[in-house]
Amino acid sequence: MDSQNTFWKSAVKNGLLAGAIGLYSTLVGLVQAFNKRAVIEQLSLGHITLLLSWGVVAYVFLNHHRESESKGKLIAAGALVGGLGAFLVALLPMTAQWVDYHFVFVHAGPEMYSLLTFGKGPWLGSAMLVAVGALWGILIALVVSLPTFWRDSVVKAFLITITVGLLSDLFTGMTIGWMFQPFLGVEGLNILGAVLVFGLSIAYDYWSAHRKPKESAEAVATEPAGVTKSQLRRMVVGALALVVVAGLPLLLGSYLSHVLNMVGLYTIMGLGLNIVVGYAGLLDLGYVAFFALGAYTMGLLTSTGPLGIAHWTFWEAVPFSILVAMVAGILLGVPVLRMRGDYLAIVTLGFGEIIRILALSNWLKPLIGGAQGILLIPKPPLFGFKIQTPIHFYYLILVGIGIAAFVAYRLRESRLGRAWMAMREDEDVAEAMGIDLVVTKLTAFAFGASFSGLAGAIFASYVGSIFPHSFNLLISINVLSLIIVGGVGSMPGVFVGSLALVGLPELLREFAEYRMLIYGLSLIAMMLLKPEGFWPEPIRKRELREEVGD
Amino acid sequence: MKKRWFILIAVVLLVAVVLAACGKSSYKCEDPYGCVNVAPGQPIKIGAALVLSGPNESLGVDSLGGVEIAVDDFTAANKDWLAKGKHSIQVVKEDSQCSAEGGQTAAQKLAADKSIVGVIGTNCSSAGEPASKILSDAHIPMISPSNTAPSLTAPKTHAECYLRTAHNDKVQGKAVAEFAYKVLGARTMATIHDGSPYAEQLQQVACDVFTQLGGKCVAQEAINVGDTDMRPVLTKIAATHPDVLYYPIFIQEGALITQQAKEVPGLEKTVLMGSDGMISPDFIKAAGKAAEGMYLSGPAAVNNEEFNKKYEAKYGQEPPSAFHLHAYDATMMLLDAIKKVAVVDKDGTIHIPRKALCQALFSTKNFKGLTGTLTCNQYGDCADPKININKIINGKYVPVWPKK
Amino acid sequence: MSEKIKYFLERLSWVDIMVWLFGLAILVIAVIGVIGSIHNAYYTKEQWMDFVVFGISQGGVYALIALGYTLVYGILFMINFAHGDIFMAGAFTGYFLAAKLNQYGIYNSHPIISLLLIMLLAMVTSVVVALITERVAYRPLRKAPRLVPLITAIGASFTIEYTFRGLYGSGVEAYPDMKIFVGKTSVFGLRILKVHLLVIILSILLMAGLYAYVQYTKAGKAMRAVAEDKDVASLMGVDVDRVIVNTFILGAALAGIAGVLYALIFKQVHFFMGFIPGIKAFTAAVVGGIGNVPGAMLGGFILGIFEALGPGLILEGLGIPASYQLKDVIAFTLLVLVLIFRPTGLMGERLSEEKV
Amino acid sequence: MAMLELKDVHSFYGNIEALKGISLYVDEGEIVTLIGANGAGKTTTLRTITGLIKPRQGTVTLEGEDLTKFKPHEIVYKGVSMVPEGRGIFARLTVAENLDLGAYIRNDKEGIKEDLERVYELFPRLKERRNQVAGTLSGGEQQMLAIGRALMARPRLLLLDEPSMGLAPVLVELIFDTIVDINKQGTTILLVEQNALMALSIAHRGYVLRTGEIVLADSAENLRNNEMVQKTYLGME
Repeated sequence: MDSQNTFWKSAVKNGLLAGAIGLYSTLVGLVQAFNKRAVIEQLSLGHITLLLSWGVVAYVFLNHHRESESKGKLIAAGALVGGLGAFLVALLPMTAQWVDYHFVFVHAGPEMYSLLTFGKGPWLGSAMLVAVGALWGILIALVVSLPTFWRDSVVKAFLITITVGLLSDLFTGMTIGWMFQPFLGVEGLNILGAVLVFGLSIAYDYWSAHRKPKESAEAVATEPAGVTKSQLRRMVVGALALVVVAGLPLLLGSYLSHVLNMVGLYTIMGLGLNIVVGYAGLLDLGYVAFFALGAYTMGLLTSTGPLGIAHWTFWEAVPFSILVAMVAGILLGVPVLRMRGDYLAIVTLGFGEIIRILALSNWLKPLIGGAQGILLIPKPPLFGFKIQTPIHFYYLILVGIGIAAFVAYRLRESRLGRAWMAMREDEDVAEAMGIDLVVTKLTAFAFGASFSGLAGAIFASYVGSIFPHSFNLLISINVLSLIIVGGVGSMPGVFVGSLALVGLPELLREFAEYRMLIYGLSLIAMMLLKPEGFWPEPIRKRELREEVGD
Repeated sequence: MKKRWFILIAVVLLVAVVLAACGKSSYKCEDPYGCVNVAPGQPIKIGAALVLSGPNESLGVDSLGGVEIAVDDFTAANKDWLAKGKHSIQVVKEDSQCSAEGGQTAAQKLAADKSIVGVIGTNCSSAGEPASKILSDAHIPMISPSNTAPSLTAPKTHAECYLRTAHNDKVQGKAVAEFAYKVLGARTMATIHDGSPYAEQLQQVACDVFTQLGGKCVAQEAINVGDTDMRPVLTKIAATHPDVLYYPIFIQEGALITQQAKEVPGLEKTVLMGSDGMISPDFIKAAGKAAEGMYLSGPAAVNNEEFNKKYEAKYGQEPPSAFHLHAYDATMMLLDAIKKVAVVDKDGTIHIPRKALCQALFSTKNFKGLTGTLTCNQYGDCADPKININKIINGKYVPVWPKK
Repeated sequence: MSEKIKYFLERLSWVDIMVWLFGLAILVIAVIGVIGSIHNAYYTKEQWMDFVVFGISQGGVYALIALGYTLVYGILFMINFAHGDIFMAGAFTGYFLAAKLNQYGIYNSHPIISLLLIMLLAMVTSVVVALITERVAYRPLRKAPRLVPLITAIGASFTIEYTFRGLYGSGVEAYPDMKIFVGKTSVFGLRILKVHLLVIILSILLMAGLYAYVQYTKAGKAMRAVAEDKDVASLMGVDVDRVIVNTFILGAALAGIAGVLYALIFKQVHFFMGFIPGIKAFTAAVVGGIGNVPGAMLGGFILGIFEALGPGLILEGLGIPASYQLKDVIAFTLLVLVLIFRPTGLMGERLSEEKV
Repeated sequence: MAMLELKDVHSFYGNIEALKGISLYVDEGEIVTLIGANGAGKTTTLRTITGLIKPRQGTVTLEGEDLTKFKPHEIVYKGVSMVPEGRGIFARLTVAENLDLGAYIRNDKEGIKEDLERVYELFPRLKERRNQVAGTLSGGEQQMLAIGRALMARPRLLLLDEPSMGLAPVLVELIFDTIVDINKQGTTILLVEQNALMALSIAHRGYVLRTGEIVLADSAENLRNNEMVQKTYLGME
């Protein structure tokens, strides 16, 4: 009896939680704003947001009690959680005639109320909303009580369908966009497309679940010959990957190539900051300073406008961009030699801001343009050909990443790299071991800065004009976040992190006002789910597991 | 198992090809830049590349309201034209931020969508620089409601199909200087800008013209966006006893300067002037009584009560910044031009030739907009050249110059 | 005595010399600037005093926010990046009550009660936001490496900002004027705005109260014990989670009050208002020695005064135009300078160094 | 019923199994000592009892009540106090504040005052330095403070982790005398020591730990005479 009571009590609690999340997304305006965006024809993202906010809570709760409670009770509890969640949201339109929510909450207005009540007035509409919530809860209970394989597969397929629907407008921009056309509605997927994606996802799950035993048996049977086979397979996969990487922009078209370029530039910066933070353990929040210096050096040396001082080409100016950033890295490194941890963080943050403000200042305006920035920065020439479109730049940036990754890899494996890591673990011990902390720190700053300078130089030439506003704190924060999300110290992690933190927000660009909200929430979610990062360094991973698992 | 997989893909591809082959129409596009064909039931898509996140987002939210309300108004006024092919007008929002790379990304994304007919944006000139080039390369016209940097419409540097309904800083700065010198009889002027290209340029032009007229710019100061305590900088300016203090910045910092100027000794006799960045009910609210008697330059009917009502009804708040009317006009201009050049098929398909659209926009003449009468020149400046100076009297913007 | 000097010289490495030379160079430039400014005699003595008063009142707000940073840092060794936004949450929410009170005329007929009510609402809001943040974004990661909560804190900062943007809109809202605080008054012959006086007095009182709480009450002692060693503190029977939550509550409540004070001085609130004061307050906390309560107060006031006084006093003497644009450069240079000569801040103890 | 009883306790540091099934008991009024080399799991045992580490398997009971479901600070309320290894005093707090914190769980002002006097009596040095920051005390004084602080909770069971570590022999004797005193006043004591000779000289019973397992359990007297113990832990050849 006691456990019965706690079950229902916690069902009510979860219902309230579902309602709170639903209310939150409604009042913040997500539901209303997303309502304009269809994911699957007729089904707007607004609906989905509301359903998801109840559904996630209901799913987690029901799944927790899946083994211990009967199916009937699960269904009843699902209806309770969903219905209660919906009821809380429905309170809004029901009480709106007496309470002026709009005085405080901008989105609370007739439009929202009618949206929530399907335009059927506060009472009937609210009842309908509660019914929808309850039905949805029952549906989730049914899914939860499916056999494990089907439950996971259905949930996965559902999420994949929504994601594909969400990103469907990207397909139209691709070079091969016409292929997808029949499955797309005016916005989002059409019914055919949705069913197809859902079905394909389940089919794939089914296929891969039933393939596994066969394959492992095969592997055991052909052990001796399998070595060469797997080697061959690896080579084929490698070659394929190369072809895909080289051909990607042609396939994706200019916008997605542009997104990849931004990811690429952040990858270069991430590889650099990884040296400072990941290898040497120096927390740097002002990394944007070197990016700015690289870009401004490029701008000043190559611009054909009035501020240009040398009218060089991109190729002549790149080494100088890197050099300037490197020297700045050393200069800014000197005063912070004695600082540690968070003191270092705030001081470097200050350096970043100082550089930005100086770039903006009236004082230096005659030299570097002040608020008006530097315009008319030419694109890089290449044997009479001009690197111009995002697709061209893709290859330039790819080369940049290649060089940066190579240098970063060699550095990590070098004596210097080991000195950095020793310093990261314990400065005092490292010093006692005979490591010259000054040289070690300054080289870390210098190398880290030079990567950023390279990225800045390419950026200036790519965008064609630079303004001080481009070099704000957010870039430093973003680069730092991406190396941590990827896994501190891990080189593939940098790329994964850039994809997650630069690529995804780009794809969310159409959510405009809510982009940063989603970004913030996913930053928290990613860290909660994977505190060690998405692609951690093997050693780190073990350490972290231990610390967290304690 | 694998075979089944291939069959599935093959079927999908086949369906795709068949479906793609359908729906050819009889219209033959002869425009050198190609046409946008809007099939029946499909919406006419226009892009809105505005700053929708970050510290400057109120600018973008404000303009977006102008765009969407214009679309509503246009749709209501052109029901029949749209009804034939069951068309609607869809606004594709992109966040162009207030930076060059943001403008570039938004423009790339819009340019990649071949069904986009035209773009309203960007807000910040820094975003406008790359965006105007990219969109023009894609033959998509772009009309900005709030880019004011002269370089965007300068003979050598303008993009092919870029226009704007905002005032070129050169026009507005000159008007401010002339008003201050000739009407107010000021001989010394101090300026403050907030580091935005807009304000920096505007105060520079005003100072230059004021000096040419025979006055003297006694101080050119600057603050940062987000600053709150303006008293130190005002104290410094007070030491020069300027006749006029001109700060063409935005609501937040502008309101702070207005209020705190009253508290700093030495500025009692100084006339305060601003520009359209501060023409907004929010500014009056934020600056309160201190704003009384202040002069603000801007286009003719910059504070449109009727529009504000529509905005409030649609978004639950008043327009948060000052360029919604420019955005409204830009959108109306674009939609009008679209309607002008579009060819409607028998089945209701709308064909919009791109080059013709661009030309139609550049030939806009005496367009009656909310910001005045718009006529575009060959470089894309469309704003009504008449700048009004408004005085704040009893919390209202009252035009005082030029006298009618 | 000579022993000491000898020991000192032995310890002195060329790194220190290099770093100090760097600091000295900045100092020399600053001194040249000061001499230049004084030589110019651009400002009157009264104006100089005005600068100081402006700085102190701004510094008072910084200090109140900085206390929240310092408290949380002292206990979790974590930079609570979202603290500036917690400050915003209180101030922004308080606005609605202020507007309602003003609408019914209570605002000016019972100003003190109104102010208390607004502050109460602001505190409650800030505290609720801080508690949710702690529960969702920080507590599950208490044992994760330090960079991880830093990132969730950044995420929380964005989330709070844009949540309130969604709830309350993106416009600027203006606190109504409270008539009794309009205008100037004179204290010890100094002319000072009444609002400034209120802010200065209130912030000093609050800080003194906080200091007494941390120093002399049982809960305060428990807080300090947790700051030093969580395990041992729990062996004394201290509920560590409870203390951490209390710390967040305390810091957030102060931030809420700071938000209302800020709104009283500057009148306007909007969703992005917490970002810059947040960073400044963090700087102030570090200048004073992060983790140290009196240090945060000192840091706040010093930073405020330098921002107000610095551009006129130092940069103008160097002939730099539009000097106020560069006041953040002064703020951060001050930070660097302080940390060069005192790597753990003005009042930071050597002991805390090993923890950093 | 034994006062404290551990049954088949397995505890982990991350993935390293530090205790591999420990069972022991302490009766009321006893001094029991755990001896063993570095890394044998002595400290882990104490941390498991106080709840700082949760065992993955096994039970810890105090007078029949399972302790493993409680948080560390709740266990203190059950009457268990610990003097942690390396003393664990709050270096930035004054001596008096440290002692106050020892009595954190108590609310009887009179009783606290009494106990404070008792601690000052036991360690007059602490009284002299009561307003001094604890970080400035010498090693011996810090150990006194740590013991005094634990006593302020009026524990029924006192856990001591290496009280003699790093102390001069004179001080070690003083500390051990004090431990005996405390025990005589009615506090049960579980003592972890590397200095096996000293520990076995005051304890009633003892356990010998090696790499996470108990290899010997006997009266102190017998352990002192055990050949293996003599060889390994008492340094007698």
